[in-house]
Amino acid sequence: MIGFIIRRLASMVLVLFAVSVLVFAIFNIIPGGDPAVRMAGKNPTDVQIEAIRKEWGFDKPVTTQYAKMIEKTFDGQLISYSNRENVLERIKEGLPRTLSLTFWSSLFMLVGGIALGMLSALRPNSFADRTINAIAVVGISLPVFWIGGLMSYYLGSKAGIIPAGGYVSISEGGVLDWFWHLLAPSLAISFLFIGIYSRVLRGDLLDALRADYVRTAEAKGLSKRRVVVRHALRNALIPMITLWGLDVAITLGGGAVLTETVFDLDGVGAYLADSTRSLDVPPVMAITLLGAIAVVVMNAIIDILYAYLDPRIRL
Amino acid sequence: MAEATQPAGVPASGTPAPAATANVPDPVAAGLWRASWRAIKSSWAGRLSLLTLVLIVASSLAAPLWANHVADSGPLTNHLTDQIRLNGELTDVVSFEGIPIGPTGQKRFFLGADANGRDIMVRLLYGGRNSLQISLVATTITLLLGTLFGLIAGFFRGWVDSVISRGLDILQSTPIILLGIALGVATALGGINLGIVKIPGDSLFIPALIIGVIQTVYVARPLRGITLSLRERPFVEAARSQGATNMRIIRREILPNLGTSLLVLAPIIFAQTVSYEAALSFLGAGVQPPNPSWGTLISDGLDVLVSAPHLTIIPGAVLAAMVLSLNLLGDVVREAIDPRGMVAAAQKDEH
Amino acid sequence: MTAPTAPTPAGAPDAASDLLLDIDGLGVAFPSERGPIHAVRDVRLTLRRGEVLAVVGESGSGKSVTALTLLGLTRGRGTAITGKAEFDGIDLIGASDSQLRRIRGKRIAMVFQDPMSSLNPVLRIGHQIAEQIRAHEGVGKAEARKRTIDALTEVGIPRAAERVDAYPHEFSGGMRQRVMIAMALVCGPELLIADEPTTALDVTVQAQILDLILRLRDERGMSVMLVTHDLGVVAETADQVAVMYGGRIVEQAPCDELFADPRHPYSWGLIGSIPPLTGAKPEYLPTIAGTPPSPLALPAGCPFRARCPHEFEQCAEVPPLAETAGAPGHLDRCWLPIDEKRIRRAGADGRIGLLHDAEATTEESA
Amino acid sequence: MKYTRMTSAVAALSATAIFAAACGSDSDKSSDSGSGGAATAEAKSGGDFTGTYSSFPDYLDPALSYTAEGWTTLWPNYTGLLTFKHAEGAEGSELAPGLAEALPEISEDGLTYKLKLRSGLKYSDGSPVKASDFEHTIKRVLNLESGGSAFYLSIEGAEAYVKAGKADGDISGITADDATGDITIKLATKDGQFSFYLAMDFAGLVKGDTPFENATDKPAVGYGPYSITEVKPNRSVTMTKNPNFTPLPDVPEGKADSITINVVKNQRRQAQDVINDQVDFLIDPPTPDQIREVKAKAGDRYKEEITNSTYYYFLNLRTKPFDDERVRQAVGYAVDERALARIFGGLLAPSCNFLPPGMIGYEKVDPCPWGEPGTADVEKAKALIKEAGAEGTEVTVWGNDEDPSSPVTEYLADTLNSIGLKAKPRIVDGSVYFQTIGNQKTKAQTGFANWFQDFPSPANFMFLVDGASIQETNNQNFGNVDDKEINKLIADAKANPDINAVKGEWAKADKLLVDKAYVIPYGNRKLTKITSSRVNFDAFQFNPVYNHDLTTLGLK
Repeated sequence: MIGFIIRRLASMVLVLFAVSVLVFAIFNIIPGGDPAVRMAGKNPTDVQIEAIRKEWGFDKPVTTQYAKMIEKTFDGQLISYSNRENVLERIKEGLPRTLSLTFWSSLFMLVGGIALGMLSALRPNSFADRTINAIAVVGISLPVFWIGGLMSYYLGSKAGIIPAGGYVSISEGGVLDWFWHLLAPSLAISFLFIGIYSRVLRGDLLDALRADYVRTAEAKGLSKRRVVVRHALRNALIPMITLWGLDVAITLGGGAVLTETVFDLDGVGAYLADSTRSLDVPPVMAITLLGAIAVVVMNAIIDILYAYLDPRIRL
Repeated sequence: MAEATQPAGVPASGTPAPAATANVPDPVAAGLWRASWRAIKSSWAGRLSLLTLVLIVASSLAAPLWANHVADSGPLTNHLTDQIRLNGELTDVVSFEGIPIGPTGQKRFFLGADANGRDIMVRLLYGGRNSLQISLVATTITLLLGTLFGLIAGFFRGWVDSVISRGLDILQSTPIILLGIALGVATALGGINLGIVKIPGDSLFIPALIIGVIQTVYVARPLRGITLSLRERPFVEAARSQGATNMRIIRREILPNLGTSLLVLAPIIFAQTVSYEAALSFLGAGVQPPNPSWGTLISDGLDVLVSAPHLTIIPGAVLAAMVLSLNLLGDVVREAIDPRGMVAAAQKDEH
Repeated sequence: MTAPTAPTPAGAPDAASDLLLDIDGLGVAFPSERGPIHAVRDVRLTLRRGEVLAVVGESGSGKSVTALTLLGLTRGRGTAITGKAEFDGIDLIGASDSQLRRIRGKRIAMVFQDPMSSLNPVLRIGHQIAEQIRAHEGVGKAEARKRTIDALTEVGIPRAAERVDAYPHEFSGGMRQRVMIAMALVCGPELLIADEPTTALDVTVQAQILDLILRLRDERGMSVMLVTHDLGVVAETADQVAVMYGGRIVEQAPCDELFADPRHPYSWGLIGSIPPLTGAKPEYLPTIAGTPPSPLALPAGCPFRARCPHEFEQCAEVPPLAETAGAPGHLDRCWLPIDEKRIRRAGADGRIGLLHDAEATTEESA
Repeated sequence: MKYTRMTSAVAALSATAIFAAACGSDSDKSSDSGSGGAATAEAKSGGDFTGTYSSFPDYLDPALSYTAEGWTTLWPNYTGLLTFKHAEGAEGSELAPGLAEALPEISEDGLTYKLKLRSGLKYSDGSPVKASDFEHTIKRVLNLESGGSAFYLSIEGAEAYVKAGKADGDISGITADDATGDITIKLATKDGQFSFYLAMDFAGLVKGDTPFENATDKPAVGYGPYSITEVKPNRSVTMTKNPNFTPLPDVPEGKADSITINVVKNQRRQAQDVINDQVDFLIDPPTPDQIREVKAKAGDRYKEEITNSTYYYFLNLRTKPFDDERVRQAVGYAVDERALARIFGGLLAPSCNFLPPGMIGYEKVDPCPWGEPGTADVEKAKALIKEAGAEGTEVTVWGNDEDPSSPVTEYLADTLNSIGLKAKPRIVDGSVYFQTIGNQKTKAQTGFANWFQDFPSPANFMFLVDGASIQETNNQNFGNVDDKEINKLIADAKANPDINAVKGEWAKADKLLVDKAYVIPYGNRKLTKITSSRVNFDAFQFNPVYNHDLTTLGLK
């Protein structure tokens, strides 16, 4: 276990370093992206630009700037170039939204994926299976920003069935309203993943149902339900759960950019997208690192979960 | 992005490996294409999606014909103050409040106009052209680079493999849509300048290159796994014992056997590329205005969803149809030449 | 050269002569794109309490399908099961799924070939056994666990109280099969179906497992249906033997009788291919020429026809499974007259039947 | 204020200065527009109001805020020594004493400004307002390298203070006496516009112990009818009536008890909410495709206001083909303001002047030399291009990705193509656009530009075309307009603190600019006022400098 933790930490450091250098490099090559000039605002004067360069360290060598930025990221002192707000504070602001979105969407993905995958696999090549397969392919093929935009308008603004967008926290509107506002965006994200998961699960479950141990379980006189759930599904779920964990991590780390944008959720993903488009490096750096950490940690959790689900695996 | 970038059934990433090692499809050097073709021809889904693909590609190719001979307007031509005769009445192409005309069903402005009074039908056709061009180039880049890295990592193993695999890990730890946005925004501003090669910022090659490179991981990983087990096969051992060089083994023994995997992956990667391009362009980091692409058309359309919903619905539907057809085609081909899902297994079994 | 000695079953209970399993005219056909596959046709078998019945055949002969069908494990979409299979008077073919479920594991238990893949790799073995107990008997967790440990001890697993919480991969092959047997026997079944229980194991372990099965049979008086391709195993364990080929039973006889006087050319081939236990090893073992027929393309008439060196015109018709006069309980499915068989058999392989041949002939002439 | 962006941030420092123009053509469905300052029927006091912004103010710190949202929000909470009158139209552009007793006394040489702080004033936390707080206020602007620091660098010692980089340093040009309230400001260089700077938001007084850091999360204590009582950064801000506020002659008490502003990015939803009376006011206009609906459903609480802004195409005189006057004229002929107005969804008042109509010094250029607004003469333009031998010249038309810059840029590119040039648009990100085209190395030939006023003086517009303001980098004279005659007119006029005295010079410079086709102005942005039905719509003023005057928001 200790070896596992050390390995994971080492890989996290490596990933964080690489990702941060990548981000830093990309944004440093951009022409016309002089942050000092941007911060100087609408009427820049040389005196002021110079003062900004000095105070913010833009006159230092790139390596120093990089080191400084990483240091600030980790001690929470990172400041946005476009409006000088504390990046970490702003991320903390957006995180509940992104977390909520992640929560519901990952729930939908999981439940939807398992339900459809099981329905499909239990009656292979039946009408239900074919229908589900068709739905899955369609789900995988629908652009989320498109379906999201249409949902937001037609179900939201026009029909008034769901809120057209925005976020209501539990403390503001209670659990119901909170959920209600997240329903459409969570579903919009889930379509794709339900499509993917149901197909992955279908394949694995079919394999599992053909496995010898399932035959054993049947021969033992267990109920059909127990055979499917306890024996087949338990094994077949492992690959799907792995995928799911990683996707959750990515959504958490700002991956739901399109959905957050279309549904006006203004979480971490939308913040990242805005910052990236306006070339505001500090938030991009912080959120990318956050995302990378989420992925690495989630990967570790998946591995642990994996070892739990499949005792043959050693950490 | 987590969203819209996963190929059908392709796992998000380096999953902790199920214990099994990657299986390898049987080396069937010839006949892959024929088998695929037969499968496509004989299945309902295959025929339908092929027809859709052909229709979309053909209409995109025919864009200049429609522009010059039917709509009488280029994809970038503004008609802000023009009027056309609709049901015998002169009608503004763009109203005073800036609301563009809806579908006319006539030659001109068949699908209506956008906010600049440009003919949407023409832009849709040209947009398809741009999207397809980019996706085609990007897919080619992805397959080439993916094969290269997968092959090298899987064949040479050791530190080469470690370096490449860690690199792929890192690529997968970042939501790739964000990487795409960052690169897209950065390069759109200044273009790419590599000394000898200069690509202007509005070139279609830039998004193609970005998408192509970023998606490499989805090909490199499975091919690495397959190469890893191919190199242990008897025929490779045999070649080695006869003193064949690494290059020769790769060229003669390994590469031909990657054919199945590539053919299975290609449509899925293509589908993914089309979605990815659309997403990037939607966020303004792909095709640069005023050039149309399906993504920018949807983005423009959403601004006027209330008054002109077709501007969102139509490009999105074409995009979805394209991706759907590619995914279905991918399914059909996979079932035909990789019925035991070995390529998919290799995608899952990583590390 | 001597044929393997066929020991008489130690202490087979004489009293238990009542019929436990009665199969008649059993047919199983699976659907496929190219029409139904008749995996099993017209199988007739009986098994008495306390008896060991061996079903022998190559893979694809229908022996496993027959066994699985008894437990309803071949039921599925499109599978056509015909004929009769009665277990202690219960119609196994017509039984509902839930009726069958109550029999499975409780009254008829099954042990499979590969103990690695047949145990669920992600569940503790104790759990896998206990859940069977709990599925059939309304006992609590603690009670189920206690009985699980007892069952494991009984099959000879050392430190069962600890090992009960281990996972399958933590056992050796032989131990895993013991676990399987413990699982099969934990509810005290009247019939144990063992499908190639020793095939995946090495020779010494094989013997231990067979001994274990026989010992338990003796202690509990249960019946065993042993499905195998290994005549060596049969010879050591079975009371009755049925030889299957191409989905049909081609010969059926008490164990001694079969080895002493095999009637069907296929049986000759099978017996001939057993390596001799004593004497010089031959340079090569005789094998049956050709390959088993695909169930999709069975020849018309006698299924063994295509590989049989003794084929003649009448083989175009399926021979009946008939008893030869004077040998009650010994049936076979071959058109050749009995005398002709004996002559040809000696010509085919001098080893077969030599030991008892004279006796048999004497008896007959007597 | 500057190239603000319409969708997100904008907005609008506008001037409805001239109501006649304001309620022109299409916007007059609204009831009798509040003419001049004398608003009809005062709003009732009381009530808690909510409003919606598309984006959160850049800063809730007067030293830093440089967007319309910020100024609109901060004005009721921070008052400077000087201020602008709480009124609409021309009157709203007039300077008035705020915390100072009177307008400044300016010395003969124009370098010394003397003011006296009113006595007995208390900040919102009850502590006394001190004269030295003024120096602290200016120091914060400079030390935080605010976008507004350019305005105060002319104060003696200001540059040295910035360069030293020490917050507690001294600005030698400012002396304040807390006992008497006397404040003296010495300038290093003469600047006729300095009084305006004192009325700008940046100089809104904050308490002397306000730290030298962005105070958005914890707004500084100031003096005004309201004080900010709750901030959820990027989400909402609430201001409530300031109990320690004493009305000043030109700073009346606010009407509402409290005003809460929420950020809703979806503009379509914003308009829906206000139509349905769920929200009391908006500052951003509805989306073009909603305007028809808004007019139909809430015509009596919707009004379009022309802002003091100008939208134009710059033509770089240092690059081909725009060094040729005929080519520039051709562009003037070819550009159709009617087409552009449609791109703006109707929220553009076409004009060919560079100065906005609400500005002192505006005189309509009549007739427009290159065709009246709403006409285009492509044939003539083609002929001119031919004559200049510029056919087929490659032109890159620059624009940014903010609406409406992008379509406006694409329109120009298409137009240039239609008259014989070979143009293609180049759209770059809004955040780096102006520094990109403001770099001489870019050699931006032509493109999109706009300007929203910082303070109501033509000087704030004409520096964009002043030869003296050309720079290598961060150039704001994108077209490098450098005309001796215009330069002189600007130099003379801006040195004079009395705008009214130099009206003629400004008008002349404006006309020259247009006649020589140095820039192609095409109109002024219109903004909108929309309220819920319980708001006294006419009493809710639209100030030319600060836009929606939240102190006038009240019940019917």
